[in-house]
Amino acid sequence: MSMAVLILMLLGGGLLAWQSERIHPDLPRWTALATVIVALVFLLVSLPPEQPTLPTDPRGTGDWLLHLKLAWMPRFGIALELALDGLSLLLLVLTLLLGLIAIASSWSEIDFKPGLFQANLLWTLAGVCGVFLAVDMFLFFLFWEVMLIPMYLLIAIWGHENKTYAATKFFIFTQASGLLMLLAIVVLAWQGLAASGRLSFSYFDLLGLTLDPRLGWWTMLGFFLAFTVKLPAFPFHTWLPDAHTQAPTAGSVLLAGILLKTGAYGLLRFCIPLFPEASLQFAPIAMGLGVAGVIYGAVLAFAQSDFKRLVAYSSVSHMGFVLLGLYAWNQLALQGAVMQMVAHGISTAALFMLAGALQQRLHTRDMGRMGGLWHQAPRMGACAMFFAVASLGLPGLGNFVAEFLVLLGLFAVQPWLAALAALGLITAAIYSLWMMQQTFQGSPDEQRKLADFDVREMLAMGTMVVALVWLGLYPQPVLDLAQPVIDSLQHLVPSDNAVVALAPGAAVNKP
Amino acid sequence: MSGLQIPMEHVLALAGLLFSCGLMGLMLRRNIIFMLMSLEVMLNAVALAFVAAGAQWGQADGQIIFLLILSVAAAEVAVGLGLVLQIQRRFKTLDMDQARRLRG
Amino acid sequence: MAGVWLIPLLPLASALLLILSTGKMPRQLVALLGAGSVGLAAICVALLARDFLADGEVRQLTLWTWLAVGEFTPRIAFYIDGLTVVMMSVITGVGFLIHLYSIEFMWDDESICRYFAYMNLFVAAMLVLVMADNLLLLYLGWEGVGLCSYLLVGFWYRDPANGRAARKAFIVTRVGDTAMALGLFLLFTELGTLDIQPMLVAANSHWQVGDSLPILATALLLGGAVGKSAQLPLHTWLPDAMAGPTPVSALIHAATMVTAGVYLIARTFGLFLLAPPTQEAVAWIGLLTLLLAAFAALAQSDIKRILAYSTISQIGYMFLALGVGAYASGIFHLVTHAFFKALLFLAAGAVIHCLHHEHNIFRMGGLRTRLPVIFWSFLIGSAALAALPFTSGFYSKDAILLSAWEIPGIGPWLWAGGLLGAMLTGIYSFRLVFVVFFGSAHTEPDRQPGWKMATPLIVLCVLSLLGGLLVLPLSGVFPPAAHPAASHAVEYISIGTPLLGLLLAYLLFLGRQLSIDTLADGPLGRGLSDLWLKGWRIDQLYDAVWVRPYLGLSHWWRNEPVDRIYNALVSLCQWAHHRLCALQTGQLRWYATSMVFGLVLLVAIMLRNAT
Amino acid sequence: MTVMDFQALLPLLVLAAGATLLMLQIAWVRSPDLTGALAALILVLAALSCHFAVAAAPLQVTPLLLADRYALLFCTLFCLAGAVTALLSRDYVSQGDQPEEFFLLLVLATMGACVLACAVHVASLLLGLELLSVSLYTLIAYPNKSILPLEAAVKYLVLSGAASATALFGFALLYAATGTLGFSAIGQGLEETGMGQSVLLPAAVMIFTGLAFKLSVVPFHLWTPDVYDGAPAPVTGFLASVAKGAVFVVLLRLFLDANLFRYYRLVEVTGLLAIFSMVAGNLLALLQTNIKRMLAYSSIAHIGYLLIVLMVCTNSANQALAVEAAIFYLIAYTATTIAAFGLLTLISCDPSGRENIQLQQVSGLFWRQPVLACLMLVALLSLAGIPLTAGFIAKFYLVNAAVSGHHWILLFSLVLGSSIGIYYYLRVIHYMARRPGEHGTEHETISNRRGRILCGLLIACILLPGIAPQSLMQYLRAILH
Repeated sequence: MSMAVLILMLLGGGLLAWQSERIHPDLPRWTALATVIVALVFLLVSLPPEQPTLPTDPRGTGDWLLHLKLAWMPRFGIALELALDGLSLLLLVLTLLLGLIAIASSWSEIDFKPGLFQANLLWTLAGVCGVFLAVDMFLFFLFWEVMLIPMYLLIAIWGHENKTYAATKFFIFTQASGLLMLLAIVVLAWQGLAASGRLSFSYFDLLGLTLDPRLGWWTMLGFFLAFTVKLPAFPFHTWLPDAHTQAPTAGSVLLAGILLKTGAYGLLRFCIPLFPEASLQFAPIAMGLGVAGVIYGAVLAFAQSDFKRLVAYSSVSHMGFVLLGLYAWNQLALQGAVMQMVAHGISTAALFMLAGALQQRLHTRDMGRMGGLWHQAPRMGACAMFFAVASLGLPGLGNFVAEFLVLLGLFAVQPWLAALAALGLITAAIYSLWMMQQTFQGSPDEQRKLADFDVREMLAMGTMVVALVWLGLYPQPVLDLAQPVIDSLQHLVPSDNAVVALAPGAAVNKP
Repeated sequence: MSGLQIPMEHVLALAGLLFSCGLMGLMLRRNIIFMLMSLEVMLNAVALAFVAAGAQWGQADGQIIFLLILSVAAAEVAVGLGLVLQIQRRFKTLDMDQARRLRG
Repeated sequence: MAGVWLIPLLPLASALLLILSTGKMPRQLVALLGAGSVGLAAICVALLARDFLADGEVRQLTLWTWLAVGEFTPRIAFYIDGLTVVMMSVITGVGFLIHLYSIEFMWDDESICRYFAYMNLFVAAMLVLVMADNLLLLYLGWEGVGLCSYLLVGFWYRDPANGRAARKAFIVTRVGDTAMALGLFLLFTELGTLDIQPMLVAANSHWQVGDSLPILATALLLGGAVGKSAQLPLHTWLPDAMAGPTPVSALIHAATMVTAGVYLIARTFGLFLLAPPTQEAVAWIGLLTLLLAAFAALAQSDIKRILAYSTISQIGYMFLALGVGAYASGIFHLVTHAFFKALLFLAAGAVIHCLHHEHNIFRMGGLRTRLPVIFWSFLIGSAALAALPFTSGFYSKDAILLSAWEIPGIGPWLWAGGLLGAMLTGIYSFRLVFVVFFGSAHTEPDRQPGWKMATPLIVLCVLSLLGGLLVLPLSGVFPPAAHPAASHAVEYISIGTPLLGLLLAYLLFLGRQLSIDTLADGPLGRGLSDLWLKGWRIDQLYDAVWVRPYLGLSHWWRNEPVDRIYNALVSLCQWAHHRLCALQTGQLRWYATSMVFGLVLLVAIMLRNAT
Repeated sequence: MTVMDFQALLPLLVLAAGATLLMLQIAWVRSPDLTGALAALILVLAALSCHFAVAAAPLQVTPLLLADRYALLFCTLFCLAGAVTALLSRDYVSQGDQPEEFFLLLVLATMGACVLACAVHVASLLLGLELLSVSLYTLIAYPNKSILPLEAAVKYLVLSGAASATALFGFALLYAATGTLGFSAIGQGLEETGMGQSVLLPAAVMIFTGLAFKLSVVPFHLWTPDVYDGAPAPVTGFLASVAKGAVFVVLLRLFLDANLFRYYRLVEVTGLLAIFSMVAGNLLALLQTNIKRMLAYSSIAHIGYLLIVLMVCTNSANQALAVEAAIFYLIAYTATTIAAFGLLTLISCDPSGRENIQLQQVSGLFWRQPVLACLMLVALLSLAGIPLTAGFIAKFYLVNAAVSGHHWILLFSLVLGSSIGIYYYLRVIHYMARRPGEHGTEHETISNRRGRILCGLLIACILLPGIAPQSLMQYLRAILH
């Protein structure tokens, strides 16, 4: 029940924030802040002390900490079914934390209808939480679509100069792919009907269906497309740079921090477990896309002159690693992928917050008109430097652990792909340092006035710095949380296949 | 039944012919009055077809439908003529090609 | 000794403090923290070394398990044996001297706080690198020093050129690092662990000498080493890296960081023993590098660039040593080189400092009397660099050459190359001395080095002179090298060559018996000197082969080729929209006609199916 | 005629009596308020009477009419829609002179729709269709201030007259072939007389053409935007929802009773036209700046989606689901359309911009008329088929039906169409979300309370089936089994 309460809490908080605007223009952000904090605390206290393993399905999708099922549309076997396991918990916490960051980053940015803005922010969070919790396919799709609308409004109303184009592109990309997923979901459900004689959209009923290969392949593609558009993977990424660039700071933070993760989550939770065989056949292509994304994103990031755009393309590159990790499909790589979701969420959110702060102060995102900012804003510069090196994968920070695990796992399966993907480490260094050069280094413009980070911003930044260092030096808690899901994934395929037992002398000689 | 029997097919063919004439009129005439008239022709062609079919099966239904169609046609034309008056008053013409405010 | 973890922690902590203070700290405190922390670390190391020399047993310390995924369980753990102790002593000892020196050198700089933060961070990272007990932790230190080098080279960020040099340093080494990472992947996938000692054991049990896998693995590791240690083909970053403050060059680009590659190979020599081809490649790379760099050093006019090339060349000697299996002598040369190269750089720094940032040696001259302290330290440094007899450099370099001679087959060639290098070293090092300190003065020094500068110089002088007498506790680490039993002829030749170099330098640059100008004026001379000045034009080569293509590619992709597809779809839709809207003429007759057309169309379809 | 018969036909009787009553009332005293209220009351009563009629259903009253729960459900729907239209158009028409007859005609039109819903015989079909159309002509032409309605009315009259004639000719041919006029009898007749195909071919095509025209299926859609555009907004809503709904109901009934699904070619053609309509409709609406025309085109697309049902019905195993889907879709679509046009009525109250609403006029609506804008937002999202709205559940129904029948091509064109469709719905939303003063023109809109409340109710009707559709679903299943 507490899961439903969590979502309702966020929705209600949104309404509250919206209306509180009538009382005082500052009230909404405080309301929003309070709501998210309360939600976070509530989530953490409502966790059961020990992990009860629910009887879920023969192939064991791991241990579910919480599970809720209320009848909704029996006619289609649709229920309000929510469940929480380590992975969802991880992502929920990330979501709420980044929610806080987003609110902090837009603290003084929004003067037009702050109430509605915060409301949309919270509603987006609610939608994302729903996505991470829903285990009824219909419900999942519902959240998947619904979270877009407040996000769309965030971009379309509070965005920058070219918001219409960006918002529409974002919405249509995700919507079109979403429709394909709906199709796939229904097809899957009807397969279930054929198999079990009972129409049901519950994840647990659909898990472990034996589909006829061709149909399974196409259905899998439906899911894959929806998720990779959101991820985003090459070549479906083109909505992302525009959306990120045009969105208000908080919007970019949410987009990059958590909305992209819903794609990865979908692949991990649904696409692969529901269609193990098809996914296995598809793995090479998926990994190819991943590598393409890694390199393409990095090269384009280097080519950009717009700060936010650069960061956006770096996301494309980083999410490529997630795709690689998921389809390399062994423990190391999968853990790496999960790790990457979290670490990238934090680092990119921080960079977008920085970009937002710069834009708010300098009224431009064009790095050509920056330079030498370190002189005026050393604190900003230090943060920028930290997150730049984080995103280029400096050991000791979260992103490194993630990328290293992914590549290590991938190397056991596809050494040559791993070698290609490792180029991403170099290209990442190129664009990150180039970004630092153009913004904070170089000769400063002396008569430029630039306010350095204030306490609030430093607080937000500090949190993320600490988080990244923690992830980099002691990631074990995160890994343990994700472990059950990953174990279950590995049971899905005959172990002589892509899944490589990392015993000495196992793989490489395999093509 | 005495007298010469007209095979139904012929009547239907005639009806079809009339119907097509009506259609042609609709497609070719620009004057709204003539359009309404060709509409009438079409409806009557239909009515004729029904009558012929009814006769073929020796049922009254055909004639009944015939009556219905007549009344309907009357109603249509009544409204139509009402509109024609309005058009004449507003457009100062009955050429429907002039009435093309709504388009695109 | 459980307090080992203190050693890296001290500088790290002070670095964090300095960063968090965000430049609000008084200079005195900054200096105290910055130098003091390293000093303390040095003391700890000294204690550690004393204990170690006493019992000579390997010390291991595990702090916590970094991460545990399946069988992949790297730990944050330290492994301390003779090699580590030697490295730690060099890092903290020389490091401390350089920090002390920096206090005076950087005193007037506005962001001295940032400077010391970076320096401390660097020392910490370097310590982690040498103390790590598994390759992943080593990689952490490895990248850490890379980052610090980037930060310090670009320390004066206002000048874009510095930024460029810094980026070059980081990215070029990153290339090597990536190769190294791949090496780690391979090693783990094959051997199932990254802990160095167990890994070496496993390697010996899994692989035979000359297997392809160890060759591949060591080649990848070598890639990393080559990058960090500025050997061919990844050496191009080091000369530019002189853009940083001089003490930085002394610490990072001479004494410690650049020797990381040497350390890596020495640390994993067990693998290299399994891969003779790589081993040989190491030797050849070393030889080639030391010759090319030495030639390049001949033509430079920037005092720091000369020293930079000499560094490359000296590390070439170390690689040569590793290649010929004389690990101990390689490390020995590393130590002595740390002493005299630090000395040289500090002295050079002092010169620059006193000549208000003059770099060009031909605008110096006659400083012998004006800056005596510096002159003497420079002289001693150069002597050691040129390996004149009874200086520290002499012992180490001699040992290397002898063991090169020992190698059957290629040995003599390596030895000859080394000798040539030695002679060149003599020439360029004393060219430097003669041009800068003798002859007529061009620039007047405006100040004298204070005690904070002088003390390190003097200490280092002593070390450079007597360093040769040190006995490093490496016996337990490396297999005992066969005692070189070369003929005396070889001995004498290798003693004599540097002197020859010195003589030539004297004739060319001081005695003016045969003028350098006449040599350089010939077409060949001009061509060569130009070629060497530009470091064999390898930068241009890379520029053409890598940089420009990458720039071109990124420019070509700049505005999203993929989007073209989607835009095409959009315009297709718009086209269709306009076509369809064209039908909406608003003409009643046309509408009726269209209805008839529709009717006909349907009939047509039906008929098509009917037949 | 027994009491049962009367009970079964109660809604029709109520409507007929009500119409008469209205005439008398108008003759007695002219008062738009009174007439409007009375009309609404009558329509609501008729809707309620369906509830009693259900008790007697299913019952075949004379060969012409069949009052089963399927028919009565739609009677309820149509009557309610009519009532809402009456309330919406209340102060809209009262600006012209002699507004009272408007309501009378509305009641008659609704009655026509109800007759269609009950029709199982050519005669009743003819009567219902004409009753509906003829009153619609006048409704469209009613505002006598501007000339656009007039043009629209004439176009609609001529074309729909021709369409009816075409359909009837087709029936005449069937009659000639089979000698019967009842739907199911026709079906049997066709089966018995082996000469099915040769006559059926032209006959079916003509019937289908006639009805497809009224449904504005591509390629018989050209009239739609003009008429929608010209007609007064409330009437447009009525036209788009009730008129089309009624025709589709009778079409479906015809296909089911006469079991025309046996003739695969016919069904195939239907599928083809469905695809045409889905794609072309959405493409036509793509860059439309006039909201009424945009909605007209989108209605074409929606009919395209609806036609999928006919395809699915071919497999008798899925027929139940398909019909269920169709009913749900019609209900959702009617509610949404009426709401959308009702909102347009409220938004475009200024006389100048009434007859055609440009996107410019809704610019910044969120900040001028938050409530209206939010309602409009919901309506548009429902049309676009976004979750939590009736439109989505309806689409979900369709997808299920189509998947059950493995109609992949139709499904993909559905996805394609909807993806294109999103663009123009978003466009309106975006205009509404424009910040004040961001892009020039501002239209200050008056708004009346009654209209708002009404639209609020409609939105509730959109959201409720979207969020908790179960009860409705169960009711539909109950009807069909």
